Amino acid sequence: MNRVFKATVVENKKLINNHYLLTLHPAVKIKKPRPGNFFMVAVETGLDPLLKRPFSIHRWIDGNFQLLYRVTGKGTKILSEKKPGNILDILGPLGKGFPFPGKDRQVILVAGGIGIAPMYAMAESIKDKNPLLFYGTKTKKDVLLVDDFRSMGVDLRISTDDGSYGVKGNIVNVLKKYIARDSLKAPYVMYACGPAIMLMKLSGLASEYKMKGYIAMEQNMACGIGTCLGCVVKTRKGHKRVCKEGPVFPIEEIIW
Amino acid sequence: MNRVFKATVVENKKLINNHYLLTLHPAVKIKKPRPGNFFMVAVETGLDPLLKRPFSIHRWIDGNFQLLYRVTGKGTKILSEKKPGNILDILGPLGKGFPFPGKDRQVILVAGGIGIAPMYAMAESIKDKNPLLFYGTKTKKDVLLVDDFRSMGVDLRISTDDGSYGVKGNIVNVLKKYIARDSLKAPYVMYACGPAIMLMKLSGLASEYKMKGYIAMEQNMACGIGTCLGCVVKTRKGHKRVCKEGPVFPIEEIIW
Amino acid sequence: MANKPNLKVNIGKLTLKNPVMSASGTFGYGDEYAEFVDLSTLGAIVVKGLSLKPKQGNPPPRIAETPSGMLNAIGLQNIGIDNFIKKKMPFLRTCKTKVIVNFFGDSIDEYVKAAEKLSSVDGIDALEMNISCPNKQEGWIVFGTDPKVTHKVVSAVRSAAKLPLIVKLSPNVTDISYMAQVAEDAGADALSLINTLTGMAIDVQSRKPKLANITGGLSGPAIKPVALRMVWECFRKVHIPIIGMGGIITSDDAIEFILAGASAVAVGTANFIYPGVTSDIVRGIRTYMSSEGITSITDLTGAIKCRTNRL
Amino acid sequence: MANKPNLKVNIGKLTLKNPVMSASGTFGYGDEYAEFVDLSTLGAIVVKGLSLKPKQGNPPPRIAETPSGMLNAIGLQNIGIDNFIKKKMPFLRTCKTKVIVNFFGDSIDEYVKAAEKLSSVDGIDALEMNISCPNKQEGWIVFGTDPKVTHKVVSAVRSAAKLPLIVKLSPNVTDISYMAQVAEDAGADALSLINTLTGMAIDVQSRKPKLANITGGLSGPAIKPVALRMVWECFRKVHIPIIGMGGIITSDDAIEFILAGASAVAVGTANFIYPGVTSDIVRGIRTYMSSEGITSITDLTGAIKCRTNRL
Ligand SMILES: Cc1cc2nc3c(=O)[nH]c(=O)nc-3n(C[C@H](O)[C@H](O)[C@H](O)COP(=O)(O)OP(=O)(O)OC[C@H]3O[C@@H](n4cnc5c(N)ncnc54)[C@H](O)[C@@H]3O)c2cc1C
Ligand SMILES: Cc1cc2nc3c(=O)[nH]c(=O)nc-3n(C[C@H](O)[C@H](O)[C@H](O)COP(=O)(O)OP(=O)(O)OC[C@H]3O[C@@H](n4cnc5c(N)ncnc54)[C@H](O)[C@@H]3O)c2cc1C
Ligand SMILES: Cc1cc2nc3c(=O)[nH]c(=O)nc-3n(C[C@H](O)[C@H](O)[C@H](O)COP(=O)(O)O)c2cc1C
Ligand SMILES: Cc1cc2nc3c(=O)[nH]c(=O)nc-3n(C[C@H](O)[C@H](O)[C@H](O)COP(=O)(O)O)c2cc1C
Ligand code: FES
Ligand code: FES
Repeated sequence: MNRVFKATVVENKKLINNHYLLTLHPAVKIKKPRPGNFFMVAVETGLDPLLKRPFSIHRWIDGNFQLLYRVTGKGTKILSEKKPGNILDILGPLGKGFPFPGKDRQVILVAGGIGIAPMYAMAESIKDKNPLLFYGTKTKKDVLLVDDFRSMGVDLRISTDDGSYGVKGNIVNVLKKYIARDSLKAPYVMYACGPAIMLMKLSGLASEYKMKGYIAMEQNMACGIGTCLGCVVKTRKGHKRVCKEGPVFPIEEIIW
Repeated sequence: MNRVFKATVVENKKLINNHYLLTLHPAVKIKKPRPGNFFMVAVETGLDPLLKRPFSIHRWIDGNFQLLYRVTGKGTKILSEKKPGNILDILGPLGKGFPFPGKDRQVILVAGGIGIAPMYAMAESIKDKNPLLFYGTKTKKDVLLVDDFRSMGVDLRISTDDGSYGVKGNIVNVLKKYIARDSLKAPYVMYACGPAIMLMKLSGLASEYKMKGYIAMEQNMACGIGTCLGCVVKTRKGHKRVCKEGPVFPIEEIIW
Repeated sequence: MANKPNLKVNIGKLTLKNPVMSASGTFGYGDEYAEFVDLSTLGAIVVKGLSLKPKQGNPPPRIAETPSGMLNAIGLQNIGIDNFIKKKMPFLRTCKTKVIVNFFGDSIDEYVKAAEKLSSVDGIDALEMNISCPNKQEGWIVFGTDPKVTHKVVSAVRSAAKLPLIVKLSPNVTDISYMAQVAEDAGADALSLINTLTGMAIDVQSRKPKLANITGGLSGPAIKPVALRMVWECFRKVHIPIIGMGGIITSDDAIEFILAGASAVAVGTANFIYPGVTSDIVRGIRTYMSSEGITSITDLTGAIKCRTNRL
Repeated sequence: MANKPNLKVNIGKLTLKNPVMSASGTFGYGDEYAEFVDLSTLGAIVVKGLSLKPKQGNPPPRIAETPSGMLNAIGLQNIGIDNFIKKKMPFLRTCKTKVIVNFFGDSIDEYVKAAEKLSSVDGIDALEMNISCPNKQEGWIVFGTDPKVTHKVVSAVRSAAKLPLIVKLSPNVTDISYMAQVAEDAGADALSLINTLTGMAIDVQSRKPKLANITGGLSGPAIKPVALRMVWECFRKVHIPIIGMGGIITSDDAIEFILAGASAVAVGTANFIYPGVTSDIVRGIRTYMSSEGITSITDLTGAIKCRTNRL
C-alpha cells in the first residue's frame, strides 16, 4: 500500500476558536495508522508553502480519518480554508506510534493543548483499560472533546492556566500531586503529548518517580521519512529523527 | 474608489475544454470598466504564483463582472479550481480601453481565439452600430458565444484553421477578402484582440489598406500600474507600457 | 499605557520618520502609487534609477515569474535626470516624505556628473548610488564586484556629492561584507543591500530564454533568506547604517531585517502584489513595537539573539 | 513511429541510463526511497555526504521553511564511510542503478584518505567531492570559495581517486565559471552545481535565528533561476560535463537545466515534497523528447536558442 495518496475533504469543522477537525477520505485504501503515527499534508497546490505539514492521527472511522489541528501559522491558516470536495496530497502514516502498554499496566494519558489530538486515538485503542487522562489548557474555551472522552470511559482530570475550568494551574503539577498521594495502585505507564515545556517538566517528574512513559515529540520537518535529517532531537543515544525513530520516544531518552 | 479590492466567486463555469467564464462579485463598489480595460487577479493566497494575472473585462452585469479565460499555465489552472464563495484579491480596472468609434464610422471587430473575451464587452458597448465581427479559432469546438453575439445584432464571420466551422483558414485572410471586395461602404474603424501573429498580420493589412484601427496587446506583467516597466512593447514612439499607455494601441504604432 | 513607539531612524545625516522606504525601480517616481498609499506615511521614496541621459532599456520580454520571485531585465530604462527634475520633482516635493534618488552612470565620469547635478536639486534628500544592476554588460558589473573599481567609483562620487550617499551593493559576490567595508572606506554614508541576484529562466517549448536579455535580476520573497544573511554579515563588519531589502512582503519580514542589523528597509517586488503594502508595513511595525513594549525602533537594529561566538 | 528516445548520457567515463539522479543529502542512502520510487529507473543515486568518521551534525532546529524554499543546517551528519560500506552498500549494489558517493573532509588529508578508501569499494561508480557546504566553519568554506585552495584540494583528491571525480561547486562566489575552470584544471571529470545558497531566517517573536546554526543552505524552487544561470555560465567556459541542480521539481525544470548546458541533473528538495518525483521526471523527459522528436538527450545539452554575442 502506497503511503503517497490523495484524499478528499469530507468536512473541515471549526470546533472552537482556531481549532478545526478535518475529516478526510483517502482516494485509495491506505494502511491503518496506529495512535502516535502522523501524516504529512500538502496544504497548497503552488510552491508556497513548499513543505508538507505533519499532523497526528486523531481518529480513524471506517477508512476515513480525522486530523485535529490548531491554526498557528501560514500552512494551518490555508488548511482551515479548505472546503468539502477539495483534494489534498498526503504522505503517511508515518513514524513510530505509541507502544501498547503491558497487559496489567494502568494507563495514564497526559495532554497539553492541541496535544489532545493524538491522545484521542490512543485512548480509543486502550479504552478497555479505562485510562486516566490529565488534560491541561490555557482556559475553559480551549477544552475539547470532554464528552467524547467521558463516553469512552476515560477518567478525566482537567486543569486550566486561569482556573476557568477544572483545577487552576499546570497539568504536570496536578499529575504530580496525584502520584505523590500514591493514588496509583498498580504499575502504570504514561503517554504524553503537548508543548515542549510540558514534556520537559514531565521528564523531571518521570525521573523523580521512576515513571515508565512515552512522549510524542515535535520538530520542524521536511521529508517525514527519515532522509533529510532535519527533524532530529537530542537523545542519550545521539541525534534521533522525530519522523523515523519517533515521534514517540521513551521519556527518559530525551535530553532537554 | 479604490482599485484594490476583494471579490467573491459567484460562478466559475467551464464553457468548453479549457475555457472558463468567471463571475465575480466585488466586495465594494468599483469603477465600471470600459471595454479593453483589464483586471489583475491573484489566484493564490501563498507566495507562488507570486504575481497577479491580467484578464480583460468580458462583461459587466449590474456591478458584478465576468472574465472569460483560457487555461494556459499554472495560474489559470489554479483559477479554474476556484469554487463559489472563494475570495480573490483584485486590482483594477486598469489600462486604456478601446476608444469609441467616431459617430458615423462602421465598426469591424476582429478576434482570434481567447481574444474574443474583450470583444464581447466592446460589441455590447457599440451594439447599436451593428458591428461586424471576424472571429477565428483553431477548430469548431473552440468557437464561443455565437448565439450571444447574434442576439446582440452582431454580424458574425467565422473561420477555423481546420475548416470545421465557418470558412477554412486564417481570419485575417477572410477580412482581407472582405475589404478587397470593397464591401465596406462607409469609413470604418477596426478593433482587434488575439495572438501576436494575428495582430502582426492585421497590421500589414492595415498599412496596405490604410485602415484605421486599434489592437489590444499582451505582455508579461508584474505591477499592472506602470511602475515596473516590465510590460513594454516597441512602438514608433519608443517603448510603451501595455498596462498604462495600452493595452489598446493604434495599430500603426506598434513595431513588430 | 505605554508611549507611542518611536519609529524615527537616522541614515547618516538623514532623518526618516520611520524605517520603511520603497525600493528603487519598483515604485516609479512615486506618482503612480499616490492612489494606493498615503505617501506621507512612508519613511522615504526611493525613485527608479536615473542616468544623465534618458535610456530605452532592454527589449521585451523583460520579466518572467519564478517560484515566489520574479526576474527582471528592464535594463535601467529611465527618463533621464533633466526630465526627472522637470516633470517628477514638483510632485515629489509635495509628498511630505524624504526623497532619495537612485542613479547610475556608464563610467566614473558619468557617475560623478550625475551626483553633482542631483546634489543641487531642491527637495532631494539623499542619493543612492547603484553599482549593482545585474542587467548591464560585463564591463559595468565590475563597479559592484571588483573591490578596486568599487573603491574608485565610490570615492569619486563621494567627493562630488553634496548629499548623504547610500551605496547599493550587489549580492553576486563571494563576500559582501568585504564589499561593504570597501564602500565604507570610500566614504559611503550608508549601504543598501541587496540588489537582485543574477538569474535566468528558459521556455522549454521554444527553447529560448524567457527574457530577451537572457539573464535578469531575481527579486521577491524567494531571495529573502539570502538578503537577510547578507545584512547580518555586513552589520558586524561596518559602522555605517544599512538599508535592508530583498523579498520583504510583511512587517514581520521587515522586522527580521531590522533584527539582523538593518537601520531601515526598502520594499520592492511586494509593491507589485499589494500596491498599498509599504504603508501596511509601517503600521505592522508599530503594532509589533507596541505589543512587544519597544519604545524606539533603533533598539531593534541588530537585536537578534544569538550566540556571538560565530563571527 | 519514431524510435524510443535515447536518454543515455556520459559523465566522463561514467555512463548513466538517463540523466536524472538524486541530489546528495536529500535521498538518504537510497533505502528509504525504495518504497516510493523504482530505483532502477534512475540514472544514479547520489548518497548523503560521507566523512571518514561518523558525524553528529548540528544541533536542532536544523530546518526552516522559506518562500518556495527551505533552509537546512544539518551540518553533514553522517554514519561515516565504514558504516556506509558495511550497512548501506549491500543494498545499493542491488539497485540496478549507478551509485555516486558524495564525500568531504575537514582537511586536504581527510579528503584524500576518504577518496582512497571509497575508490576501492565494489559497487561505487563515481565520487562527488563536496567542497561547498555552507554549514561549515569559515576555515572550511575556503575549499569552495578560494580558487587556490580549491585547486589544491581537487588536485590532491584527483591523484588519490581511482573513480570518476565530480566536484560540487558553491554558488556563493562572485564568478562560478572561474571556479569551474579551476576545478577542471585541477583534474575534475565533471562538475555538480549548485550547492545551496547561504541564507538565514529569524523568528520575530523570540528574536532568535530559526536555525540553531544561525545560517543555513537555501534550496528548492526559490533558487532555480540562480542555479540555471550558473549552469549556463559554466557551460560556456568548461569542457567537462555539468550536473545541474537547484530547485528542480518537474521534468520541465530538468529540461531547462539541460538546455542551459547540463549533461545530467540532480533532484534534491523536491524529494521531500513528492517522494516519487525522480522517476516522474525521467518519464516526463521521455515524453518531452518524443513529442519534440528528439532522438538523443545529448542533443538537448546546451541547446538553448539565444543570441550568442553575449559571452
Ligand atoms: C509529528 C507531529 C505531529 C503533529 N500533530 C499535530 C496535530 O495533530 N495537530 C496540530 O494542530 N498540530 C500538530 N503538529 C504541529 C503542526 O505540524 C504545526 O502546528 C504546523 O506544521 C504549523 O504549520 P503552519 O504553517 O501553520 O505554521 P508555520 O510556523 O508558518 O510553519 C512554518 C514551518 O515550520 C514547521 N513547523 C511549525 N511549527 C511546527 C511544529 N510545532 N512541529 C513541526 N513543524 C512545525 C512547519 O512544518 C513549516 O515547515 C504536529 C507536529 C509534528 C512534528
Ligand atoms: C491586458 C491583458 C489582458 C488579458 N486578458 C485575457 C483574457 O481576458 N482571457 C484570457 O484567457 N487571457 C487573457 N490574458 C492572458 C492571460 O493573462 C495569461 O493567459 C495568463 O496570465 C497566463 O497565466 P498562467 O499562470 O496560466 O500561465 P503561465 O505561463 O504559467 O504564467 C507565467 C507568467 O507569465 C505571465 N504570462 C503568461 N502568459 C501571458 C500573457 N499572454 N500575457 C501576459 N502575461 C502572461 C503571467 O502573468 C505569469 O507571470 C490577458 C493578458 C493581458 C496582458
Ligand atoms: C522591476 C525592478 C526594477 C528595478 N530597478 C532598479 C533600479 O533602477 N535601481 C536599483 O538600484 N535597483 C533596482 N531594482 C532592485 C530593487 O530596488 C531591490 O533591490 C530588489 O528588487 C530586491 O528587493 P525586493 O525583493 O523587495 O524586490 C529593481 C527591481 C525590480 C524588481
Ligand atoms: C537537507 C539537505 C541536505 C543536504 N546535504 C548535502 C550533502 O550532504 N552534501 C552535498 O554535497 N549537498 C547536500 N545538499 C545540497 C543538495 O545536494 C543540492 O545541491 C541542493 O539542495 C540544491 O538542490 P535542490 O534545490 O534540488 O534541493 C543538501 C541539501 C539539503 C536540502
Ligand atoms: S523530517 Fe526528514 S528526517 Fe525527519
Ligand atoms: S506591468 Fe508594470 S509597467 Fe506594466
